[in-house]
Amino acid sequence: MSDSALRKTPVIWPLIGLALLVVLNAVMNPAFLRITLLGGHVYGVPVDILVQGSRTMLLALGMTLVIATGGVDLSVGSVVAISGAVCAILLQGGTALAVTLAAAVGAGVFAGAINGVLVARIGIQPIVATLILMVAGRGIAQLIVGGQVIIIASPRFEFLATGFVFGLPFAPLLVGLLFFATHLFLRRTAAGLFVEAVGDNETASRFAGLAAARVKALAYVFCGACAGLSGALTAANIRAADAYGAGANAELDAIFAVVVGGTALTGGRFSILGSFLGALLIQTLTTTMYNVGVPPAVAPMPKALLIIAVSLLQSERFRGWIAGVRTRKRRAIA
Amino acid sequence: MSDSALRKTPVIWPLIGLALLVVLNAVMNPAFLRITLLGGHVYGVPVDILVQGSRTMLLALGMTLVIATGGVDLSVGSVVAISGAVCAILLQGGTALAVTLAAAVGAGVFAGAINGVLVARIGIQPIVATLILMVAGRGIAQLIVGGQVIIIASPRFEFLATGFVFGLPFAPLLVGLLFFATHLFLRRTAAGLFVEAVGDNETASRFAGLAAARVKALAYVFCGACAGLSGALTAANIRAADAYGAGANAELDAIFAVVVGGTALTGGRFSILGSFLGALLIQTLTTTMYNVGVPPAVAPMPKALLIIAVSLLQSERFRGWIAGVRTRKRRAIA
Amino acid sequence: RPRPKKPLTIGFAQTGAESAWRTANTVSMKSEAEKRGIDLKFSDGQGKQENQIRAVRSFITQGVDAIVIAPVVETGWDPVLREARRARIPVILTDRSIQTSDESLFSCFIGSDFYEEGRMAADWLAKHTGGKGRIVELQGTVGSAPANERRKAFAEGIAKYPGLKILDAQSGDFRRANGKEVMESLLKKHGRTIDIVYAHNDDMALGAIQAIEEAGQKPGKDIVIVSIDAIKEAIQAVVDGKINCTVECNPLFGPKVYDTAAKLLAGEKVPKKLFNKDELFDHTNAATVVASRQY
Amino acid sequence: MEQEPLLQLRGITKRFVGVTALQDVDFRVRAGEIHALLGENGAGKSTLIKVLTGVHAADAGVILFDGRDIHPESPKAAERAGISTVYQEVNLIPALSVAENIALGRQPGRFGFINWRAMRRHAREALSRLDLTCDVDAELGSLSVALQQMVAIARALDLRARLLVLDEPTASLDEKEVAELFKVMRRLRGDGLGIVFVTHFLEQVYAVSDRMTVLRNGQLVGEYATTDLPRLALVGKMLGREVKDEAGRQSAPAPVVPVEGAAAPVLEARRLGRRGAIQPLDLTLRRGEVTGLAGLLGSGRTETARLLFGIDRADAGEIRVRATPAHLRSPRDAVRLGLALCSEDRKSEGLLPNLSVRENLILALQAKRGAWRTLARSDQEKLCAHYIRALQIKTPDAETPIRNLSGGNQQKVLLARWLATQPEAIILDEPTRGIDVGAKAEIEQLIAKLRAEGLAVLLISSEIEEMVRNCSRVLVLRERTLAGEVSGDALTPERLMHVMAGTHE
Ligand SMILES: Nc1ncnc2c1ncn2[C@@H]1O[C@H](COP(=O)(O)OP(=O)(O)OP(=O)(O)O)[C@@H](O)[C@H]1O
Ligand SMILES: Nc1ncnc2c1ncn2[C@@H]1O[C@H](COP(=O)(O)OP(=O)(O)OP(=O)(O)O)[C@@H](O)[C@H]1O
Ligand SMILES: [Mg+2]
Ligand SMILES: [Mg+2]
Repeated sequence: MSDSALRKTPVIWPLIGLALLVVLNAVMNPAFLRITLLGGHVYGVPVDILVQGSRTMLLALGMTLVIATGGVDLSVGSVVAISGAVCAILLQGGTALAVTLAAAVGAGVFAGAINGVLVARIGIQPIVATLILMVAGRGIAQLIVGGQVIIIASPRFEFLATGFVFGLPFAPLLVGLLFFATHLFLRRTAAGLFVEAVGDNETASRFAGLAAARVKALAYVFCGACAGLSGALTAANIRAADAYGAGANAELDAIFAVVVGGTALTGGRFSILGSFLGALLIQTLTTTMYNVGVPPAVAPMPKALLIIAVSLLQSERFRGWIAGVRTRKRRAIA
Repeated sequence: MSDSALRKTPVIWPLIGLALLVVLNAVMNPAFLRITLLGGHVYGVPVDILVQGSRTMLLALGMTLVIATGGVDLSVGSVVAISGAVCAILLQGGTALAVTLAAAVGAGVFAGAINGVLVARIGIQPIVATLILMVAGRGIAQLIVGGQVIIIASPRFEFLATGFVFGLPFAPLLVGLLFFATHLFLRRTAAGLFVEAVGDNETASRFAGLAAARVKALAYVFCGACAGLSGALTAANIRAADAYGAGANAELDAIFAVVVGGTALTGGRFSILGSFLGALLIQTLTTTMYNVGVPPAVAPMPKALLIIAVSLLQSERFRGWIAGVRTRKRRAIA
Repeated sequence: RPRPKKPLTIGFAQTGAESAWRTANTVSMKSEAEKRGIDLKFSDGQGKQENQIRAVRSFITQGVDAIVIAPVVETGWDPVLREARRARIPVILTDRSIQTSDESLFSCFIGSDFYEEGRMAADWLAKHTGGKGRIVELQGTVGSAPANERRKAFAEGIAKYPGLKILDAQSGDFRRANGKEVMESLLKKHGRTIDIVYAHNDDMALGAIQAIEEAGQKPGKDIVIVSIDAIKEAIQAVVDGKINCTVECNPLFGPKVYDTAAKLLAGEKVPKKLFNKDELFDHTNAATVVASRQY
Repeated sequence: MEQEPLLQLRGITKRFVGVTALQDVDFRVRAGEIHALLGENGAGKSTLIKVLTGVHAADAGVILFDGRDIHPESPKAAERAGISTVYQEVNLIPALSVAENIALGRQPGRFGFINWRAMRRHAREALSRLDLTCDVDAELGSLSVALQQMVAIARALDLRARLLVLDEPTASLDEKEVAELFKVMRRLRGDGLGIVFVTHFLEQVYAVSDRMTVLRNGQLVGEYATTDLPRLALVGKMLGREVKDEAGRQSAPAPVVPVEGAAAPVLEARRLGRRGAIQPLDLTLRRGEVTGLAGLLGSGRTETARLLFGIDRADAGEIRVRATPAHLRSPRDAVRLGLALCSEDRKSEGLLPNLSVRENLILALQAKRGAWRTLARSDQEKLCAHYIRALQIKTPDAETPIRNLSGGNQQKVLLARWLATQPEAIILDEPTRGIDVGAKAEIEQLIAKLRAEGLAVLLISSEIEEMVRNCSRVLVLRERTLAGEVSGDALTPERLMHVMAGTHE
């Protein structure tokens, strides 16, 4: 990432939000931060947050690129369901783990390719184009599993979501690695620039010699791949493919994470690190609500409030306005 | 509406879709088009479509303006629930019908004002700003009714949704009238122009002396008002306020209707008539699935396919591509 | 017994296909119809009442012998039910009842008694824990009828036992993943003080079991687990000793519905409210049913 | 005859992050005068205008209009006060029709009723005042940049304003349109309007203005009567140094002489055409030659450029690059073959507004190399430093978002974008649009240098003098058809005008 202050700014707000939440939790329940060793691996609320959050992080990773190109992918939740269904059916049939995982990611890539073609080649508006798979995808997943919740009995598969290496949880490690690799790829090569360019002004990028349509399509494919892997993690986590419930509303969380992380829905500049923090923030909030004991009926409120707060802080106009009020006050006093 | 051909084009595709569906239905079930008189009022499938569709049409009406300004309002479904809850509580308390309706619309206006301020004044991205009320609004509705489904026992209120005047169904008449009035207002005054200008290029509109923020905010307020009235209709239709289920997924249908009606999600040019037809098309499709007996597992597919088909036909690139293929073929033959 | 000359035609307006329970319910209705030679007109409402109303209207026009509805929502049925009455077609409601000012609009309701299920769970607990223990409750989707009833019944059921205390309650949305996630947090929050988990459905309970195991505790032993639905997987868990008790919420409505329809058409009187029989499975009886369980 | 000024700005200061765009600037305009506002790119002209019309709030200073302290909070407020503005970039609504754009914001009342027919008539009248006939129902975005500019001017003239502000209205206009505009400006001056006029064309300044104010680096240099300040002195004031010739050049431009190996064609078009856009035409760009493409507004110059660069698909003829047939399906293909096109529509086809100067500058080169062969960051910075120096791009640093640069400096970055790809043939569509005199001379010198190094250049410019100065050969388009070629001694402004207008026979 560039060292310019501009790029770093968006990361500040989710970081502050995260810090506030951690303090709140630690005050409400001092055990919150306690990490112990249990059966040779780390154990504690922060570990849970990372493990549970890893699936949303993965979705946010793909979504970041799609949003950076000026689009949005509403179908990720359905792709999670499809990919989970594929995993379950294949594992049930005794397919090797590697093949299964490849198939899961492959299903995501396929879905992403459909979205990419619809958006980038045919020019359908992203919300509409991806809504189609969002709506139809869950039906497809249900067809794959025949309307059943299919139980997965493969410890090695389960390891993906709940395993530990060197005492550390595997899923967050994997996801963290993917974030890092993506970040390196995007910023060390020109790919990140291309994505931002296409998102900022597609026509101008095309005129400058970029294959803008290809860049956009690839963003959807990447997003699909992430969703596919996230689907495998989801299935591994509950040891079952739940075509009806898996990934429900996941697209909202992913979009929230990206937006809270400072990437604008209008496209252009993006922040991979921001999306990571955004997803972490959202998961921490969810866990906080359990920890603090917010009654289930009002549970959606804090999330809404958090998102509005971060969005407000990120809005230049709002900051300017606040600054203006302060100056005016100071002036009035003087 | 101006007479320019450009404006009329988008209406063609939903019209064609509608015609195809009607033909399909009539072939599958000749009784489809039969309208009889029953107890002094019209009765038949087309009547049902209009009555059932009226609530989505109303949402699509408000949504059209919001989308035309380049935004989107995801909170309409929750506003429907809130407004229904308000109606039920007030009617239960013996409030007069007129006051109740005013309160329902007022609740919508209030919700719209919140969205409007967040989007237009503070500059939060529409998807995020309205998502907040979408998530929190249903909770509010549940607080209003205390988590219960409240039965409404007011025949006059019920009349809104299920009554007939001169043998014709009241709800579609009312909604039709509102569409017509809105259309007249927008096209006979400069309001429509303002909306399109702001949606197409906000900065330029501001530079051209428009109060761009106000135009945007008012679009959300209008959308909220429509959602409020739609909520009253919904409650009247089922004679109860169902905070949990009322208006669920209604925002999707409204957005679909607007997009299918030819208004781009990027803002700018809009078509009120198109949205009307879009909503009608979606309702007809739903009814068709019953009539034709589509198996449950593939039920979401036809809608998705329809939307993609209309979107494809509206995409210039796709039409150009088709035309290109045809020309090439012709050349190959020659 | 006297067989009707023409096979019966019955219209069934199903809610949708949102869960395994619903799928089992649909399958039961369909296969039982096939078995009995009934011509079943099936319609999937996709979670929308207007779709169901439309389906019912089309059943009326097609002149079916009886109509079965699994209503999506409780209200708003009066107009279409009046039309059915005008056409003299008996209507059976299943799964969920409706709210109406005129109870004569439908012939009878056959359902699962969510309240009874919650009460059975509470009773079992009271009996098997000696009326003592700290409970965490995994609630269903906020605002939904089963969640409301099962919460109320359970609370009322344990009220008589001051030793049974609800420590914490969170919604797991009826989903396995959420059940697991909530349980993980609650385990950390309450440490080893949790004695009992009461889950509004098996999916959440199964998720919670995973969380408990990952926390190094033994579900069914260290923590008593009670849940509702009795899907096959949960009964297996009872056999394995990981769930202590699961109260059935039987989706196999087919036989009862068609029996009732036949009675109605034969002019017999049937009670207004019928409950599909729900059993309770714990270590005493789970092993005997698990093999034959279809869903 | 000293009268109370219509507009008076006193002590205006405007700071942006890292830049002081205006520092304690005074500015006065009297009723009934045309006042030229002059200065180099980035001097602060547009910023001053935006402060005056309520787009930006000044950090300090007062704005007196008609003796009253107005404090315009928005363009709307300024317009209400009687100030009508054409901003530097085409700033209207592309999706609306011409008539709607002209009517926008000036309907009776706020939500008063519209008479669509009257609106169209009105638009036609407004356009005819500029001697312009165009379909008022056409979507504005479908018009060429120049036409859009004319519509914007027509709209501004249409308001019942007391002060008219025109920020580089003539940047993409032809002589004919400029003449029409001046006619109208003079008439309005006669009606007692005050007019602020920003331009980089000095002859226009002397042709039409009464007084002028010169800014340099955000500071006021002075206010002069046009007749008091000769051109050479004016240029000196703008640049802040003594200059020897009018364009601010330190030396004369390199003479146009063919270089060694000039014969080799780089880009050839044979019977290249596209239905509805351009009639089939032949065109050859050779190494070491600057070819001009001239024509009146809407004659199809830009369309030709788009065909040559693969933006639009040709439906007739072929393109050869270095004697090999090339199938250009997109600009990407063209870029990879060593072509470059600097578009006339800076805003929608050039800028990536939120990306930095550096990213904007290296984009085409990086696209040419592909995502994998990434330019090292240090090379990128070197490249930027080089072009910022070579083209005198005024920017705080290479990491500034390009939207914060002044119009002329943005144009220079885009030019640098294409030069950085080291193309073999470059199409420059109005490359000096909005560029100040000094920089224009630099760019002309650069073109000469590139030509000398063997580059093939196709220059499109509405400034005939510029064409004659730089080209050895000019192709003329008329009504989307190649109408002739002028070269050698015949290449004079007069001759060129005749061919363009079709009156040369
Ligand atoms: N929004 C902004 N943010 C930061 N800097 C800005 C902004 N707008 C203008 N500037 C800076 O202010 C200075 C003056 O710019 P301005 O646009 O007024 O120049 P100008 O005289 O109109 O130049 P040109 O002839 O190129 O149009 C420039 O250095 C520019 O980079
Ligand atoms: N995308 C488009 N859709 C419709 N008409 C267009 C489009 N682009 C250009 N035109 C029209 O085609 C004609 C030729 O335009 P072009 O831009 O090639 O002219 P030009 O010679 O470059 O003139 P200018 O000086 O205006 O740039 C103009 O009348 C223009 O309005
Ligand atoms: Mg300027
Ligand atoms: Mg041009």
